[in-house]
Amino acid sequence: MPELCGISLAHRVINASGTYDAIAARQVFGDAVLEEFPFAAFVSKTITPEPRVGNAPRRIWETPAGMLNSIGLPNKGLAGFLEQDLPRLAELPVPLIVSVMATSRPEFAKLVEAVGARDEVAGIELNVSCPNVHSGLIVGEQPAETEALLETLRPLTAKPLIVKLTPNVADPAAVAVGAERGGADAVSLINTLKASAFDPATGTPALAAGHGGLSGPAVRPVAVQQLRAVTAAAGLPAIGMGGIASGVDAAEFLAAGATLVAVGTESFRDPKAGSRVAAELDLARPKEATAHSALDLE
Amino acid sequence: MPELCGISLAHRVINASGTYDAIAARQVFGDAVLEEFPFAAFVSKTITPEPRVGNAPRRIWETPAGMLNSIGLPNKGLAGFLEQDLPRLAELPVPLIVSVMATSRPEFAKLVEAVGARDEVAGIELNVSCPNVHSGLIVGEQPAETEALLETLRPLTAKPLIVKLTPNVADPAAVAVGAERGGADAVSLINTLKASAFDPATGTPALAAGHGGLSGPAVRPVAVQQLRAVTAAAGLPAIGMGGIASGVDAAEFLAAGATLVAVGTESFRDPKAGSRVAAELDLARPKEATAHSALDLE
Amino acid sequence: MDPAPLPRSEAAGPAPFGRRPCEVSENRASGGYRVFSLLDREGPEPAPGQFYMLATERHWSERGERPFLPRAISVAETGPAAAGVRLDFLVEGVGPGTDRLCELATGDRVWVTGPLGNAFSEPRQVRPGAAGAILVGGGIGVAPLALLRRRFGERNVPVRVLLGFRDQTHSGGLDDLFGCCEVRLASEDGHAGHRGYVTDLLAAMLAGDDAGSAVVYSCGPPAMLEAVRSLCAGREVACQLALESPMACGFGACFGCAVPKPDGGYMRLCIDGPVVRGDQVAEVPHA
Amino acid sequence: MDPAPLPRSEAAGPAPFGRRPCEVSENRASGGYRVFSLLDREGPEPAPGQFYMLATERHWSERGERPFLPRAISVAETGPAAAGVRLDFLVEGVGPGTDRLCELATGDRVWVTGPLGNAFSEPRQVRPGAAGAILVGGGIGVAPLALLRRRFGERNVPVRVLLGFRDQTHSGGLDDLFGCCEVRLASEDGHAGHRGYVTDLLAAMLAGDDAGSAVVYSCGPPAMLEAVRSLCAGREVACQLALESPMACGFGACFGCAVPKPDGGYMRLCIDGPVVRGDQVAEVPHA
Ligand SMILES: Cc1cc2nc3c(=O)[nH]c(=O)nc-3n(C[C@H](O)[C@H](O)[C@H](O)COP(=O)(O)OP(=O)(O)OC[C@H]3O[C@@H](n4cnc5c(N)ncnc54)[C@H](O)[C@@H]3O)c2cc1C
Ligand SMILES: Cc1cc2nc3c(=O)[nH]c(=O)nc-3n(C[C@H](O)[C@H](O)[C@H](O)COP(=O)(O)OP(=O)(O)OC[C@H]3O[C@@H](n4cnc5c(N)ncnc54)[C@H](O)[C@@H]3O)c2cc1C
Ligand SMILES: Cc1cc2nc3c(=O)[nH]c(=O)nc-3n(C[C@H](O)[C@H](O)[C@H](O)COP(=O)(O)O)c2cc1C
Ligand SMILES: Cc1cc2nc3c(=O)[nH]c(=O)nc-3n(C[C@H](O)[C@H](O)[C@H](O)COP(=O)(O)O)c2cc1C
Ligand code: FES
Ligand code: FES
Repeated sequence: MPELCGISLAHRVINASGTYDAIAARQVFGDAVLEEFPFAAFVSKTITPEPRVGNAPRRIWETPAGMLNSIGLPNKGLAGFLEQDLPRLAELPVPLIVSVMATSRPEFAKLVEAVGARDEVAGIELNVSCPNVHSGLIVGEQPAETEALLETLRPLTAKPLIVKLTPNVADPAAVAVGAERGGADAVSLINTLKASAFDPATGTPALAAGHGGLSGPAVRPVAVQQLRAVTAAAGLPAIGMGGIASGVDAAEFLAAGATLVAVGTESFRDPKAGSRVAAELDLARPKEATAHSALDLE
Repeated sequence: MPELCGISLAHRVINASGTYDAIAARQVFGDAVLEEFPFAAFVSKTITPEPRVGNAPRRIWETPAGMLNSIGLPNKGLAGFLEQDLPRLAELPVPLIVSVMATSRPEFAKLVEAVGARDEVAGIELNVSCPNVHSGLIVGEQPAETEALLETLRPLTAKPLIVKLTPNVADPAAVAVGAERGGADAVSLINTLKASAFDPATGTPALAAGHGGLSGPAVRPVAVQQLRAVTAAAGLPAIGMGGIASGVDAAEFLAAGATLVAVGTESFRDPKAGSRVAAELDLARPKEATAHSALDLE
Repeated sequence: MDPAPLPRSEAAGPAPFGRRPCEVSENRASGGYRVFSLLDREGPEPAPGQFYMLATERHWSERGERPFLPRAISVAETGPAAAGVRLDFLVEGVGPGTDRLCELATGDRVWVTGPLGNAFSEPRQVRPGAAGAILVGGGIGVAPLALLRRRFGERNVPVRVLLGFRDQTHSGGLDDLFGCCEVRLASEDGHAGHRGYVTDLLAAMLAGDDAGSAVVYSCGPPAMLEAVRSLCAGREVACQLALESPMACGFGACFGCAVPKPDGGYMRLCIDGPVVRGDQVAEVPHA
Repeated sequence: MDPAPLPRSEAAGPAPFGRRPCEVSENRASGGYRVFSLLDREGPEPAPGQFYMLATERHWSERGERPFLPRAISVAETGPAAAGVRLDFLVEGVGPGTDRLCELATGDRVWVTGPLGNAFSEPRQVRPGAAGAILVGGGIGVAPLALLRRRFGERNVPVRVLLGFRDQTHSGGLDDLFGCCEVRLASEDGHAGHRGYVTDLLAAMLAGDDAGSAVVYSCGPPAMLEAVRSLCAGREVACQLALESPMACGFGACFGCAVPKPDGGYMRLCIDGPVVRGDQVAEVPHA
């Protein structure tokens, strides 16, 4: 049975933060969502200390084998999340990981303390990499800043801390090493690539925010490379994501060193993509085994 | 009539370095290549001081809406290029830009002096961004290093110096500003994104070199965003590239601030993609105009 | 506080979880649009106003680029079929996704998620003692009104239908979906009915007799919906509008379909809509 | 110094510059493979060994992902057609690109670039006084040998043909492309001819009579080609091998098709091949 930092999981496929609203899904698809929950753990959409309405539309734009988004982290804020969403998310049949982001160390600390105090929460993901919020926070771009943030947060909770890395740097492995030194339990990558498009009908930026983040199969080769570099440099378990749409894709991330994989954009095309990828991965197991032993010998 | 740093051009579409071998194309397609040359200027494959055989195969791998390459800059070296290739490239009906790369400032200087001395050459592109060569040279990642390199090279030639930026940094605009300060005449972007893939049949890296560079439509939104950032920060003309496959795509790059665009990977799918894109762009002209005036007003 | 969204139709119940392949049983031209039918073996009967996310099982990504995401399409008609439910869709080819749907052949399979979103409510649910319904459709927006009209007819709700089209190539659904009922037409080029906007017809109607106590149901291009909304607001006539916005998922997962609310925030149109009351939105979005 | 590559066939001349759409006139099963025909209105007649870069005009990118690049396919037969040249291709569906080509329907259009690459030469060009040709094909690699055999026949070059297949599903082209000539078969499962490898047949043949002064022409899977190469090298028999390597462009632009040369460097197989002399390569690449 796979596990991540002591959290045991039914399979290796979880969701990417911000790409699945389990509460909305239940409203639309009913309790089948609980009975056939597609993911081995559920990662919440990123929450911030205060509520946010998110960016003005237009927020999404289709691109070759992918999409841009500039959602801008709409969320109910810490208090609203704990009060309204957490009880409903606790009904999910899988461990819950809460994604948090803030623009200063004290604010981050507040989030980690409050979320970490709740029994319903199995782990915390630190989003230091959202390209759609002008946070002024460059912690995710700098190894030393990342290390310092983790040093602040580490004593505040016994729960696993997962650092979501930004792909928009020259050397993500150095940031992962910083996270490890600071006491992180795992890393997750990649967040979206900074990107934009122009609407051919108007010749102006397609997204109201001007730019956004690129996700989907288009970014998969970038994700695989960053994952290889990160797992080669840091000893932490890694959650690999970026364009995973099938079991074959997931096996590629496991071969590149991931402990778990996450499905994001593909869930938009297939609401049960998580279970499908897990089942396909199961079929691909023999190859996965080969891949792992090949890596071990390197 | 469009122009770049005083080089006047029949249209706005040139080739991306390393994606068109005009000499080989003539061997295959005959003199029709001269009569219907697809590009308004020709950029050579990158040359280095000494000959290189390039990386071991496998060198290419198809990905969603794109491809990976780890070609590794095979070339005849400076002497071989000047002797064997330059006379043939001089027969092309368009201005010639020679792409050069080296692993030290003196070697770069040698290339720029030798190439700059040749009348057949209209401009020089400095490739400080190839992801497939272990050059030890991080000049393209650091604004100050880029500036220093340009300060060395600027006095050596009166010809336009174009700096090919790497996209694998957090802030390409800062590097462009460094290039401008050092005396560059233009920048070109993007080079390929660092990326890799695993062969599902073996579970091992698909490219013999382990990783390579991602190009094609998949990277287009990343290229457009970097181009916007670079042209907003630096006053230099920019040659935009990365996944351009049609006139609509090219118009997007012009709207994002490019002076010229370059076609790379699409030429593999369509050997006359350059002319097609130029013709399609011509039809898209009215929109292009709108885009420009919209930008002017911002 | 948010105005409460319209409820998901009770008739529809939850959508089957996940996407399912459905076979195309027919695809025919209808004016400048296409009407195609899918055989849905699993799904519940949809309610008027609801939509599905559709993508062809094969060749969805023509030319190596787009479409990549599924497309939101309203159900235009439905009925029992040999082994399930027949779903009719009215589509206009305006880009790679709708073009691909327009060229579906019988036997092709389409990935279907839905029925999604909420539905129009009956006039008396909107306003006790409402005199009846006025349906105002423009262009491809006539689609969800076809099923709505039939349901109202079955429940003896008095219905008047006003439809507008730009010109002959931008029209469709008339014979197929509205063939059996009385419809007042407007067209910008005058090829059918009143030369001008369908909102001219609505304005005239609202000025008359008991129309002020009817409920207006509308779907169409943003400019038309905005005109309907302000006409109704000016005359204090209740209205329900079926809106569009860019949708990646259709089930509340992506937050891409944000539509500004009057109080500042945004609603997710896929779960809080696509049908909204006129006073629920700050403005009709430009898709 | 490089051993000089074989010249592009004089007959073929330069390929038309650019890609052109060609219509599919037929597509039929041939054993476990498919044979499809294109009508090329512009192209010159190709020479045996040459190939084309092919991509369907529509739906090349199935499932939003691959194929993205065109695929290299050898011409298997050719002949005059009503308005141009008929090109026949033998394909095995081994992935998204060849699968898509296998399912071509009559009337579909295919983007064609070519003819590309060099061609096999006649025995006497290879070796003065050569006794004739031995053609050794394996699996899908029989394709270019079909046209080669016919050309040799027309020029009265004595030809012996040895073909090998893994099993019935991995075989094809026999009736369609080699129907009219004498062929010795091998199959690994024994379903036709000698049970075993086609190289067993070659070894036996090279051991006999005048075969040592023939020239061997071969195309097939890497392991087979490597066996042919070493058999010929051991007996000092000249051989020409049609190789494969990953190709993005087919016209020397991408440098992706590198094949190691004995002296250390690489050749670009698309312009320096695909046909090479046995002594031109360090080893037969694994595509
Ligand atoms: C709830 C709902 C119900 C709907 N019902 C129907 C219906 O019944 N029938 C029907 O025909 N339509 C319906 N639509 C509209 C339909 O979903 C859109 O027309 C469709 O998504 C367009 O996709 P496309 O690929 O055909 O065109 P696109 O090219 O995606 O979009 C058309 C226009 O949008 C712009 N655009 C958007 N994204 C891009 C992009 N990434 N790149 C370039 N341009 C872009 C362009 O200006 C383009 O002209 C409905 C929409 C919603 C939300
Ligand atoms: C000169 C030449 C002539 C040829 N002639 C013929 C011919 O006449 N008939 C014929 O049938 N074939 C021919 N081929 C081979 C044909 O070009 C390949 O089989 C074809 O390119 C495979 O493409 P695909 O998409 O079908 O399969 P792919 O999936 O691209 O390739 C098949 C195998 O390659 C690996 N692979 C390669 N790239 C990838 C990738 N990006 N992702 C995953 N796996 C990958 C996998 O292991 C896979 O099983 C020729 C090749 C050359 C170079
Ligand atoms: C619409 C959308 C919203 C997202 N929101 C978040 C978020 O709130 N927090 C976060 O850490 N990542 C967010 N992401 C990034 C994803 O978690 C993931 O890192 C990225 O999309 C790459 O995976 P994919 O290609 O499988 O989608 C979002 C991505 C998308 C497409
Ligand atoms: C096969 C291949 C070889 C390349 N070789 C070079 C090179 O020699 N020098 C260089 O500066 N860029 C090289 N590039 C990068 C391209 O010039 C271009 O920056 C990149 O491919 C993005 O454009 P595209 O998406 O249109 O291909 C190469 C790209 C490819 C695909
Ligand atoms: S379409 Fe994804 S949340 Fe509404
Ligand atoms: S296939 Fe591109 S150089 Fe040979």
